[in-house]
Amino acid sequence: MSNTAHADAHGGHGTHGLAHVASVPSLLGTFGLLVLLTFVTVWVAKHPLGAIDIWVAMGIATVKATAVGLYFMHLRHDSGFNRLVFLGSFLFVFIFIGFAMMDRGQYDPTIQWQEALPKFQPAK
Amino acid sequence: MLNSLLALAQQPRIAPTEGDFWFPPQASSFASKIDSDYYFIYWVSAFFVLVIAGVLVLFTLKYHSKKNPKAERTSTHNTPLELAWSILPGIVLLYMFVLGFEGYTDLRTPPSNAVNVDVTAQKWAWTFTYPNGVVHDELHVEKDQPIQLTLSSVDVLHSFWVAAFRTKMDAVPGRYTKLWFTPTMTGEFWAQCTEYCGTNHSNMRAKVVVHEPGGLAKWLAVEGDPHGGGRTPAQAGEKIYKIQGCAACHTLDGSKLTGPSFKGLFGRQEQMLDGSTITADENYIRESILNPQAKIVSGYGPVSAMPTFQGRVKDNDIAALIAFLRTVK
Amino acid sequence: MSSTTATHAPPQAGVNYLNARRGLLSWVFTLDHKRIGIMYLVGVMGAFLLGGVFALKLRTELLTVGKTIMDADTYNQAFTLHGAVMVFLFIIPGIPAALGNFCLPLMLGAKDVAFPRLNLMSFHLWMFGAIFFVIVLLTGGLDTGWTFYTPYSTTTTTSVIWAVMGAFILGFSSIFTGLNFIVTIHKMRPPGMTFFKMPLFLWGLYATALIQILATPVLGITLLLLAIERAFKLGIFDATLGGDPVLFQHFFWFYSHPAVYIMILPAFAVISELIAVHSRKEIFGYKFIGLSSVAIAVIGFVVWGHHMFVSGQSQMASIVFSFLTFFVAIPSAIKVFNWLATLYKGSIRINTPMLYALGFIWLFTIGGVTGLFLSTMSTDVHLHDTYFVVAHFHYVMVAGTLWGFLGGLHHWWPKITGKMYHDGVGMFASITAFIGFNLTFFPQFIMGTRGMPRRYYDYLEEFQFLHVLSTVGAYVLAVGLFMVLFLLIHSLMKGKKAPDNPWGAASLEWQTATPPITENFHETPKAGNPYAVYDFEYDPQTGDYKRVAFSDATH
Amino acid sequence: MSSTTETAHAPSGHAHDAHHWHEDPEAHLAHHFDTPQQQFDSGKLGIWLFLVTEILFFSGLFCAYTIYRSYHPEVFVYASKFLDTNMGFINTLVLIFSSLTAAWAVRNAQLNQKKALVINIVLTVACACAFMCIKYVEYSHKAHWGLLPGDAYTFNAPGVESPVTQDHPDPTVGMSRPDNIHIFFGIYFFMTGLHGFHVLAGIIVWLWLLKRAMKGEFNAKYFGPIDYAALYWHIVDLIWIYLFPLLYLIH
Repeated sequence: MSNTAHADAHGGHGTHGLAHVASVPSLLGTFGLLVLLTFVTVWVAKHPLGAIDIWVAMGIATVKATAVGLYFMHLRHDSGFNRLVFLGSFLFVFIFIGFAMMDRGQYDPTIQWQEALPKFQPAK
Repeated sequence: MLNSLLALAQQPRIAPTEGDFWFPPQASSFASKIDSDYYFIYWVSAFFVLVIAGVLVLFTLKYHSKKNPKAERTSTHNTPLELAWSILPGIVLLYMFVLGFEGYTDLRTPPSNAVNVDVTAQKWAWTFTYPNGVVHDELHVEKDQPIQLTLSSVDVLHSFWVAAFRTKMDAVPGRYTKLWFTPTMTGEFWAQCTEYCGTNHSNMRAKVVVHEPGGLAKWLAVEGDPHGGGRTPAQAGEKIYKIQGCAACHTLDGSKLTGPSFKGLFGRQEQMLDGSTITADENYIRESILNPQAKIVSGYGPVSAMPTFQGRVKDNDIAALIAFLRTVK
Repeated sequence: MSSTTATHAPPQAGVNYLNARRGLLSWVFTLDHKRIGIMYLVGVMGAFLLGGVFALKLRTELLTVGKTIMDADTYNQAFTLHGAVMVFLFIIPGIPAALGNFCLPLMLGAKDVAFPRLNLMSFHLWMFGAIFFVIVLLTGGLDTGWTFYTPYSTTTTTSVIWAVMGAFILGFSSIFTGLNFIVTIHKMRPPGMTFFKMPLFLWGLYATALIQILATPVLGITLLLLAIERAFKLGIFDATLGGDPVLFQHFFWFYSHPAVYIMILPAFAVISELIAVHSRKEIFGYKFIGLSSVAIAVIGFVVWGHHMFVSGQSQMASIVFSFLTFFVAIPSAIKVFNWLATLYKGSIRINTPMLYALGFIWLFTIGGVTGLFLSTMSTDVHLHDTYFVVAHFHYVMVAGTLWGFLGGLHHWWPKITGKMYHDGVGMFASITAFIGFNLTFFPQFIMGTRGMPRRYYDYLEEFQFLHVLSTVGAYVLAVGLFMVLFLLIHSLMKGKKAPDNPWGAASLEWQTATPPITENFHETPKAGNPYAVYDFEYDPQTGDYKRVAFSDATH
Repeated sequence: MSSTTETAHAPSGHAHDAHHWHEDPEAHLAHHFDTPQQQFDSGKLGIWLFLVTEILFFSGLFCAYTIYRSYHPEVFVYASKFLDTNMGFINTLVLIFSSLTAAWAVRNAQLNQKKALVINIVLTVACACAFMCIKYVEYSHKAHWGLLPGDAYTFNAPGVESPVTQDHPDPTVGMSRPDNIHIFFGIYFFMTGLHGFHVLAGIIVWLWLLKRAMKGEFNAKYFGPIDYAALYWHIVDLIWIYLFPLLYLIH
């Protein structure tokens, strides 16, 4: 664990400021990329590719997310620990969704049984 | 209060069951395996607990500040020792996992020749539907005949647990869950609900009776069919009153439980929640059984806590219940 | 990097954070972490008292078969409120918010936590959440169990939504405490104090804060889903509308299992401090104890399924969860073995904090090993939702976190209040509570294996004798804990003046005045080895320990 | 998730401990920090940790979405036909543009460009309000059709006049109607509703910062609150970047 308590150890440091100053080209460039990818997402949605659709859509969204993260949120010029915090949170999200999905097979076949039972409509 | 405590002290220490100190009797095929798993972990745990307690007492006496005023500066880390007391317990733990894994796969794979009994759990009563369609509030099985229970619940979560058989499974609304066992001891055991389900969660018990081989058919013939065995409709109605779990909410002695009491109900003028009064005749009873929300007696919740019995009681059962209610004065 | 704040006036003698400013507002709107810690301490002990009252009502009811003092519904509310008040109001905020808030900045030689106003807001959210639970008490109580399992919690008529909103708000109080601690530990350590040179109490709080940040939000969304499911019949957890009740259990336990590590890790951390200081030894295996806290925190996230072996969870998921659960036992074992190694060849002082620490090590071991029965799948099917589980988690929560809390409270009491307490009475109370605790909960292991289910208002005749033992034990435990309360109140009023370093500890909180000044230190102290207790000699006249040497960390 | 939390832990402690200002009044240095760099880094780590809690908070909904989509894929395919992809698309562009102006505002604050900072904040708030208006239109459209969660779902239920008209053809022509459609709308309204709530919270934060920016409080030595509010805003945008394809583009 680096002792970043007081040292200005951030690479690519701006002039005398506390943190990196995003350049206009990088801002506009990122914005352009995001708009372009949004068009791509909608275009892909219009031409369904079957099962891998969900992964393509998630892939594009992740590219957009990393663009926002790196340039708009200065993760490119930020201390390693902040990047670790951001990426670490996704690890726990995947643990949560992954293990919950692992149990999913148990549920489906018997839900139709519940349809047969009359619904308990509380007196309206 | 004091004398009741003293009376308790004279009672036999622990009610005598054939089980040993820790367990009820081993009344199912996998009970002995589970108990042996328990004892393996028990002795490993006892070893660690006693060693740690011993070391604590030994160090406290030996290095007490009076006897040892100046602490010695021993080494402050020893990686091989740390690895030793991580990996060795780790191996013992993995062996425990393997024991658990074997037991669990056995617990959760019913044999092909298992007889299936459907179990419906509702707020505070179990009802068992036997293969020949008989519905009863007791589970009757035969010795050495594997039984598979298909559990489902009509309202909230419940859990079916027979301590003597060492097996347990939740009854979840909206899905079937399965549970199996092979009884190896004749006699009567309690099946208890172990998933909190409300007011009478602690009384939601079902009797499990293990017959000698062949005894089940005899019982089904006599007891199974409430209308059979020479019983009058009123007597059949009384049996259905117990089997279908009506007793859990409606008493016969006039006292109010979750539902109104049946004492003197038949033919009486009943005051409804919406102010109207009706006579408690056959149609009212039939409608209240099949659609409890239709007419709710005043003094009871806006939404009736009674589940519908549509599809769970046949017409002759309703006729028998009505005959029985006539006799309840 | 000397302090640059030379402008403010040198504090007069005798002025400390307690008497620096007077009046209620100086407390309710204070930004001083020490005052916030004390307010939390009073708050959580009040919540513990309330939870304890419900516990005594429970045990009294279970004295005899059938109705003893209350009917089934009142019993169901009593055990629910006992669980909910103890979990959400006492044991989760307990050590981190009360002792942690007080000690963390002091141990770092800092003036305060990183975000003082966020720290105050965290306390106000705790009060606001507590008010919700009071409203629950007044508007019909709660009878769903502290676990709020659906579909019972979405169909019962008790005031579930008030309780759920209360827990939702308390979740944010916990998140902000955790957030504050992580930033303070990362950004405000004194010069020379690397991560491996700070006291182990901070490692424990750091690991706890990690869980608070990562797990509590999921509790927030779960409770929000439950409240909206109950209010507008969303259909996510309601089987009749196509939902899945078992999914709620996944959502709930994803938070609640890491939450049990939020409860125990601070207690581990306190015990590491007590064992080292009161045996006059440097801690053994510093790195292993510190990293085992973080290991428990991380592994704690992948094991929640062992609460659901019999709930209809798929076999594959159960097998994976059982396998992973065993890995949590190893770091806990490492800690216990390292504590024993620390005691080796030490000069063990038997006083109240040490008695709690020694009691903790033995009883927590029993609590820990009984967890093995519950992670082994074959025995868990029999033992799940029985009194065996009740005994297991009380051994790790009461004998674990409460013993750690009381040990830490007695250890830092002189520094917090500037007063000593009567050690003999303290030890007597600890032993009484020890006996009462074991008498209450050991019989419950036996009841559990014999077939006594959990949350039962009435029970079979054969468990009568064991329930009587348990109830008697509960009253003895209550007597012991009330003795602690009276001892501490007496110490507040008539306790002797406490020296600056009564135990001869080397960590920074003992190197400043007792009770400390509002700014904690006149200038930021230099951090050496926090466990160099051998640098301090006892001075019989003043009863204080004076520093005779300064040694840097050896590892 | 009240909005005050973001501002509360941007430690611009200047008012009450004024006597602690030492040689650098510009840096708004709180008494318990030693250097502006330490104050800024602490605030940055604090907001990052807060954003982790936001991600975990939304992960609950993404988990519910994943599980129910795997249980009832036909429900999701059928119900997502009712969502207006164009409005969703415009909303995405609006939010991305507001993300740009927010990032630019941080740059302006760092370079002491007060006028540009105010303009960018105003643009961000304007886009956020536009986003909420489009969302309001979408919600009212669905409410009109009866496509609501839980019991409120009355789309072509018996007795409710069918909204299918000449200019509103039924998009699901040729598809059989699966059971429990309301589950999709339960998840849809919860996800987009909670996201909308966070947009509202962001608007309040930005308005508060606008007031302070107009007083010229922010400069190269003190721009923490702007940076942290922008980070929060980017996470809200990031969540929408995932929500848009998951809810609107299903087939």
